[in-house]
Amino acid sequence: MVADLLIIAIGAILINNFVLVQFLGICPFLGVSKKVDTSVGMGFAVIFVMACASIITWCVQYYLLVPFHLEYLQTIAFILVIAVLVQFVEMFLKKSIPSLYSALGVYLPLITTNCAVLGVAIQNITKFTGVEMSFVKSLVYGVSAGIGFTIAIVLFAGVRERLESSDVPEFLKGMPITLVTAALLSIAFLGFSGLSF
Amino acid sequence: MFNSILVPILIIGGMGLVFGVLLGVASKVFAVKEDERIPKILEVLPGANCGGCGFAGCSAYAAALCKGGVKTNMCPVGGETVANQIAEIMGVTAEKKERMVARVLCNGSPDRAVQKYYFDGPRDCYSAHKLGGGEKMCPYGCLGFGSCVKVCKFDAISIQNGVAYVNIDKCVACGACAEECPKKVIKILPLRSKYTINCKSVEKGKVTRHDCQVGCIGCGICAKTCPKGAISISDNLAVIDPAKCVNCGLCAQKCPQKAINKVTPEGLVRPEPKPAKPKLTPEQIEALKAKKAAQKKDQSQPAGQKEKEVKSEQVKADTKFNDVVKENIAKEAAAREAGAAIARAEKEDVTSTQEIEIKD
Amino acid sequence: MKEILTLTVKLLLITAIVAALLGGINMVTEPIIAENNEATFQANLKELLPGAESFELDGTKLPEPEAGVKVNGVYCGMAADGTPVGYVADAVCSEGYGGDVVVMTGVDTEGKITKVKVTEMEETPGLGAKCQTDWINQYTGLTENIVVSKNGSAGDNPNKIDAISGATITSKAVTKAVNNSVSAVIVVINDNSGAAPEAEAPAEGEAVEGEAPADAEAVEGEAPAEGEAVEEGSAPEQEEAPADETAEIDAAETEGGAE
Amino acid sequence: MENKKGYLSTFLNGLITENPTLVLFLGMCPTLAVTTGVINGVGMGLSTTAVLICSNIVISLLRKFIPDKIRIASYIVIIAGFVTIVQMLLNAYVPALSSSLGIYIPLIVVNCIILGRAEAFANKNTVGKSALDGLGMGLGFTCSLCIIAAVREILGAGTFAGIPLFGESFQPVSIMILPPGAFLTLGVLLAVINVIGGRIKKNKSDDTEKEGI
Repeated sequence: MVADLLIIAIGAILINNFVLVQFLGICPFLGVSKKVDTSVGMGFAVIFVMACASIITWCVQYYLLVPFHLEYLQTIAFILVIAVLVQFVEMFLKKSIPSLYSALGVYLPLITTNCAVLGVAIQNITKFTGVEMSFVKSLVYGVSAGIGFTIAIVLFAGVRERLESSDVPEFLKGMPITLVTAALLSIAFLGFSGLSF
Repeated sequence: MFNSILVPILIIGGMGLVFGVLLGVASKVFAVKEDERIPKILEVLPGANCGGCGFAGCSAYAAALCKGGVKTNMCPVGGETVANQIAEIMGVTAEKKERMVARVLCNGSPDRAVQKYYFDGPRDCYSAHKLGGGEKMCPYGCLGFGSCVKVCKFDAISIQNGVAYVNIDKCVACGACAEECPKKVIKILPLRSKYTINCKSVEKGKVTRHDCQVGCIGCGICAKTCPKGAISISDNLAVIDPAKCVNCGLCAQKCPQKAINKVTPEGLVRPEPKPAKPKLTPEQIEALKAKKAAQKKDQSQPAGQKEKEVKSEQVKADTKFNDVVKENIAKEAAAREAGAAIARAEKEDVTSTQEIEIKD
Repeated sequence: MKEILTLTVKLLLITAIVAALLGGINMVTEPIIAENNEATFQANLKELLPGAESFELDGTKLPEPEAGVKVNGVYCGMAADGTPVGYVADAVCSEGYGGDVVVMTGVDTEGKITKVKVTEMEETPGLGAKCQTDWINQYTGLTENIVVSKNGSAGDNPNKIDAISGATITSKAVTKAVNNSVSAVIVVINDNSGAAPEAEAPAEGEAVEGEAPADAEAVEGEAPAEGEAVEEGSAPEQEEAPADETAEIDAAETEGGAE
Repeated sequence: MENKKGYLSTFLNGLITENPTLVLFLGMCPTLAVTTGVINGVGMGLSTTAVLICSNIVISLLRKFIPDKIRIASYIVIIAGFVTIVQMLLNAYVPALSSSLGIYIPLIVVNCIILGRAEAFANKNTVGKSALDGLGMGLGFTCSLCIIAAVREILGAGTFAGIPLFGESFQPVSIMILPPGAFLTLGVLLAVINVIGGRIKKNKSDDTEKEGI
């Protein structure tokens, strides 16, 4: 049982990392990663939201949708759950941790449209036909996807901060150099794809 | 047919209902009780979160204001106008505040300061500072890589000719640049005193003179000439006390190294640049050679006679020096009257500007 | 309190209207989608077994497939006069580069592969997607446990195929699915030729543990009520959502049978 | 901000000045993921445009009705509704395209452009303008998708919309098809635009200087 969980976790964090290999959650990845501390804050918020999302969407799918043959409502049900969850997290953060709330600012509602969170929810159901998905596995998959996202965004923020003070040619300044750096980071993560056990 | 529409409505509608209630209740439970004055104050505050008031951003300052016990004029960016507005909101009288401005204590642009090596690393003062104290021979000088520019939220500091320069009008004295500069060459001084000694080197005169053409060698002429005694010399560096200085500009004219400059929004007004040493024309070189040859002939005479001659030379030099000093003193006296006249004139317009400030 | 009420009512209204709209459109489109899938499925079956006219699902107990592969079903293809021409096995391997790879393998009565077709995959175009080109014809004529040889590594073993350059993961996944399908068909062949006539088949059909009951292979002979129960009763822990169309077709078939 | 721009300029705004992918950097996920082939790119672009226009219209109709507290939740439900409808219609009537677009159709829901435009534009302007803005943004998105997809497909697979361009000897740069290629292509494209943009600005500023003297 633990071996399965490990395979799922390593797979989500390294082999097909959500941001750099599957291209989910790029908007906040490019937007928030200007400073390392906001990226860490964003990363943890995403892990929290992904964990709750994968739990709730798993329950919704198997207790509500499948028994009534409403698989086609999967998208709308999941996205409703995620939107409400993010709104809830936003209010919770505003009340208890205002400093993190002000640091994340605009990026909290962006988590709702963060393709990674919905991607996790959908993949929890569809991707693992071979391996039989239980409640615990979908939770592990959600959390490890979040961790993969955080690793990618914090690594990228570190590189971007160094970029600020380096001598970048004029026309490459701003987004182009960020994208080229992301390409290099993505090549590095491709190395993991050979890691199949 | 019927149940395949009713069922989705029930399920999704039901979820909508549950979430609506959840959000409604959450918005009640998690309602952050905010003092209603905070949003009003936040509107008034510039909102640059620069930390100049000593709090972590405007919202923190607003919260502290509402708790009370905090002066309303602590926002350097807003200055008087914001202080008055906050006072109205809080219903408290606003105290008057003297405007402060950041000043760069270095004027050693690459053409005036000697460079040890050419730094090719990241364009960042910290990186340069770490590598042997920077590329300038003088370890106290501004490195000119613009770390302060990056950190200034009000675009008030810029690199002019290799040295950081503060634009008085835009500068709000939030202190971010002073903190960021690895050489700590930026100081926050009252705007009123226009003249500053643009140097921070505490090296001996001889060393400073070698490192930089406009470095302060601690000769003390400015301290002597200052009618108000505002300038003091502490370990080879002249320092102007802003309270006593009346901006007469005498020290700037007198300074042999031209290290003291008047500050205006456009840039440093330097007194006319130090005349470069005139190049010796070939004839002059011949004349010097001939003189040296003659001196060598004298040395071959007996020592005693030579000593007498040397002493007479000495006496002649001293008398000449005394005349120069007398001359200086006369010139100074004349300058002092002129200084006093300027001071009187300065006082009227200074007081007048203060009146204007209070009125608007 | 009043604000909560307006909030909930408005959200409920919006979600209800959208749900009703979706329900309506789904009612219209679902049969069409089912038809489409059925048509493509039948076309595939015919393509894999040229001689066969009609197909029916064969329920003999399928062997336990390897990890990551699931054999949905084996269909016995019969010519016009009812003599079995061969079998088609439909399998899903979830170890493809982009996720699932659905492979249908046609096998004649001697256990030789007539044709293989990748019906559904999300491999990267230009690389993995090459498995749908004529590269797939390498499988024709081979039999069980085919070996994937990377630039001639398998030496002279006749039962080998060359991997797509740059897409070994996809080639391995397709081969794995084909191997499991062929071994399933061979089990069915031995079982049908060696075993007693049709009547026994349903008995074994019950113990269909290997597959998840979600696909509910209700064998022809089984009483429809049971088929219903198997589907409804299957508690979520065992059940997997049928990932691809082929599974829905089985469900559709059993319902057809049930009514 | 109730901008008073005319209808045509709203449309052009979405297409060029505020192109969602190249200027606003919205909708990055599908842009990078789907542009492995031009057909995918066009299919994705058009279905996103359709959803964008419908959702913009409905949201601008309801903008007074929806309270601020559940603003995001209700917008998302409307958008998800439209996406599921598009998904069903595609499955029913154009199965070929829906199989190739696979997981990306549900991801249109979280495509930042749609929610971005809904919040930034649709809930502040009239229905007509929102629809036009949706159309402009959608076509702008489709164009940039096609450009990137063309570059990646030609370099990565040596074909254009499936038609092989070069002879057998062409060895495709397969990195362009893989994820890093997407980042690279977009980065280089933006750099090229900066260079062109810079030159245009320089010419403009030269002209103004000439006029200034």
